[in-house]
Amino acid sequence: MSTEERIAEARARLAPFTDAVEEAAPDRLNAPLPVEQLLPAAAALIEGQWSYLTTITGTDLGPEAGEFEVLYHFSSGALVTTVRVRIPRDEPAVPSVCGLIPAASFYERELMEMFGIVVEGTPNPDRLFLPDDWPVGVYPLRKDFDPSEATVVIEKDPAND
Amino acid sequence: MNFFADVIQPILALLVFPGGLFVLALGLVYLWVNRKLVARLQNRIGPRWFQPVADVVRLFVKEEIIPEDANPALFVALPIVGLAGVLTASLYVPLFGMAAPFSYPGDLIVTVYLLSLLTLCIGLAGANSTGRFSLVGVTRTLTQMFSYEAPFLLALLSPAIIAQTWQISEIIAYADGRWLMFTHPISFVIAIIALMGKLEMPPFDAPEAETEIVAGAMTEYSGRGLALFKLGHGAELVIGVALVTALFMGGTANPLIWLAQTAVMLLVLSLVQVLMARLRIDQTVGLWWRYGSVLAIVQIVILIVWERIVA
Amino acid sequence: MINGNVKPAEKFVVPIGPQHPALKEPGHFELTIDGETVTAASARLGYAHRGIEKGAESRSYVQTLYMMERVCGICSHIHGTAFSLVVEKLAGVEAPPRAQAIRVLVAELERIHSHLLWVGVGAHEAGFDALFMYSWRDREVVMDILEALTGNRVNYSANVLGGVKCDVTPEAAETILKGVDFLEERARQYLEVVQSDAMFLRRTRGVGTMTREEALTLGVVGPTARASGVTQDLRKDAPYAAYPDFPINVITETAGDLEARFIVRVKETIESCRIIREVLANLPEGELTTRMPRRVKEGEAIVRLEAPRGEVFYYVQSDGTDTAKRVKVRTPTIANMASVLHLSVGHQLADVPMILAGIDPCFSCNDRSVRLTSAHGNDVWTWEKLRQHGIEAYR
Amino acid sequence: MSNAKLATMFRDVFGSLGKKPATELYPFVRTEAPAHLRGHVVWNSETCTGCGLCAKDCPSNALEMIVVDRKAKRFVMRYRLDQCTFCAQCAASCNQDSIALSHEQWELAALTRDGYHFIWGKPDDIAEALAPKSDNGDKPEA
Repeated sequence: MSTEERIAEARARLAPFTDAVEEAAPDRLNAPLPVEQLLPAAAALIEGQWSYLTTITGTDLGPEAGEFEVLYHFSSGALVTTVRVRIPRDEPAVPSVCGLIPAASFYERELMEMFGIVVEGTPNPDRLFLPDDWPVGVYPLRKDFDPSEATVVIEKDPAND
Repeated sequence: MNFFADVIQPILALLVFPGGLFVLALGLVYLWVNRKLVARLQNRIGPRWFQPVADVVRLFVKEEIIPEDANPALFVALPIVGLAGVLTASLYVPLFGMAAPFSYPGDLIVTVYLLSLLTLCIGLAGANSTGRFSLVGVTRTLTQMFSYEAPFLLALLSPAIIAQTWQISEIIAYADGRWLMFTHPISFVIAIIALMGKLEMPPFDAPEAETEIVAGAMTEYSGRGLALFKLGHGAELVIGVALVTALFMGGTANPLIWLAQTAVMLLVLSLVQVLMARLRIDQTVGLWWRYGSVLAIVQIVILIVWERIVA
Repeated sequence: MINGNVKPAEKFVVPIGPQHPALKEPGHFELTIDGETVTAASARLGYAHRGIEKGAESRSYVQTLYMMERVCGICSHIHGTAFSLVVEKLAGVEAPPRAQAIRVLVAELERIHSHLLWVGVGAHEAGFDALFMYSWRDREVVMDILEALTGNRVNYSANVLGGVKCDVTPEAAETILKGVDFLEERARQYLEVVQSDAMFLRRTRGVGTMTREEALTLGVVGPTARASGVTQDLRKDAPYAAYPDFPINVITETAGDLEARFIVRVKETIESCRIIREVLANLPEGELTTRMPRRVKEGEAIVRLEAPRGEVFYYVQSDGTDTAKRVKVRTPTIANMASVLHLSVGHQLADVPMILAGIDPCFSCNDRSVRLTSAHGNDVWTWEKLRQHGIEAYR
Repeated sequence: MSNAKLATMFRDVFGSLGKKPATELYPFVRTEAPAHLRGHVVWNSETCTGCGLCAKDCPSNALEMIVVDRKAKRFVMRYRLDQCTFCAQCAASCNQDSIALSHEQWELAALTRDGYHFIWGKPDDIAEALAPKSDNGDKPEA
């Protein structure tokens, strides 16, 4: 399947959800979607294992814009189809795609701890990368992250000695 | 009563030569030879001659850390008991081409079980120290012991049957100049391989597989205890090699020939060690019970039939 | 934690890591075992998390390049190349053909290095130290080649934005070819060993088997996927740098067990040798670098590369300055990690290190904060204090 | 296991018995470093124009260019070896080829950081550059 055919296929698969699919680069499609349509769109893209979820990128559009954008990159051959979901900054939540794609668990855990985005229904909401004693409510990849908030507390745990 | 012959000599034999210090020193030398050979076979340079000695000295100097949940008395006593067992075993085995200082009917069985005492002590020590890795190591150590012990004994049984005695000195007297390794090839091979199991050398090092369970039963041991276990291991190596050499490679010889024989034996052990990947514990058990024991019994049956026909 | 009292009724949990002889890098796995059989597994990463993605938001593109090279110690070149390519894409600049060919050359040498290293690690986990020692001895040859070519044994730093730093002289090509001949001969010998050594096969054949279906569901990448019969190699699917000119043969196996993973990696080593010869024979003439603007125009770009371990994914957003707005790195290990947890269950404890090693994990890739431990009880370090401490320490 | 053989590495292993070990005896036997090795930074003050690109691009802030007087070509270079990552970006950034990385000076390990802080330039330039607040109007560049 050539990349052109893949682009046509991806457009066809996403047609029920949006007609705003744009070609950002010869091998890249952007599909901005409302958050409710994330799951059905993801299901359509991976149906028959046509593509796989490469990763989930969280981006902070900044406190002024008041939004996060979560990018779900689906790869199929050379083509990357990015499903872009915008969510409000004051109540950031996306549904978990783990029901469809079990391997997404690590990406969702990363998204949760780095941006403080609530991933509803993810099987394991524990921290993945950040230390256990990282302060609650401090999300390092947010644009307004203040390093001084992240005091590092080293507790002496008798059970660990 | 000759004071020297009856009192001083046994004490010397027990503490200095051929038991005691001599066995410990020889054990360290053999450990080094083994390590060096393995290194050279892997195209590495290997440790310098004093490395095992330096290791043991360093361990003796180090602080010994006793785990909170372990019974301290047992923790300290087990390495001593294990080492004592091995040193006692050394009194019944001809070392350095000389006759063993002590001998009585049935000493072969006692020697084999004294050698197992060290393994048992390591097992108990691991169980006592209650670490996760130790506990997994213990189950493996003991499982492995139950698997190689029978074939090892069966392999040693064939010279015993042919010589019609359980006394090491008498078997050797029979084996003198006969080189039983050619007439009992299966037993010889099984004895060598079982010895590797006893010494927990690769491919039978699952009980202390560092990539899985760190150091197995000895994980929690640091200072003196570990040094004693190391010394015991070295002594076990010497005694095991000496026993198999004496039984299968033409009985006692002069010290130089004995050294050459054991060196060849070490080379063989090292070669096998290098060429093999580690077996999982279930594979080890399967190997011994499925093939080892059966083959050893086949050898004995052949021997008995042969005896009957020849006789 | 290790010395907990274990009651018979309790679940027996064996912790592996963060410090464990099986893992040369820090990661924490908890294996619940029943006898010798693993019944559950969980992972905790982040012990080597360095906040590289955040760090990239406060450094210039040029500086970030070198930070990206340090995402991974073994495949440093692929990360450098990925970042160079993605920034070049953003800036609308293309590196000259000779530079692209040299990027491929170094990448393939790096692949040989990585795969030989992995064969050694995998063999060591199986207690087969002879294979470990010999493959690492031979790895020295490729490291020497890389050192002579790029100037360092690990962080090659062959890339600059818009090209490469190092050139291949005819004499250097000669040395490389000689080394590659030796390496290919050795790789064929190792192929023989991993395919036929009876003792080693007992530890690899039928262990950690992953079917093609499972591989696709778990989203594994790279040699791990190819060993399960997934024909997926970005060098062929989405050729980058000079790969359009130097096509590769995708190597797949169907068994999906550890043996297949060994075979795929060793065969890829041999394939890399072929590509290196081809690149050296057809090295385009010309410049090594092209002019690269310091400020990169606004936009976003994605680059996907085939690292020795699998697919590397780079996403960069720029806002028109000389600093990236957002850099996202997805390394192959994190894509493969889920498969380890999945495959471990039901296997023997002894097989877990091998299954873990089977994906060629790289924890520093995986974790991309600073922690200072103090022996004196509770201790609070603010980031400011920590920064101050760093400044003091390096004055 | 139809094709399985025992001891497939026998030839390698047994052959090594008579071979010299592959181990390098490094501190006793030194091999020459390749010509492209990236070691200690070497700065040529004669050709330097003081543009400061090297310091700007340095990913680890190991270089600092202090311009005492640009017209008179009075520059002072501060180099922190302990921060240097030997990436050679400074050499790549330099338009005058005034910076190179030595392939002779690479055995740089030491027990203290004392010898790791270099200030290069003419003695009076250095004195002026390091004096608190130069009064000739030129601001030292970071």
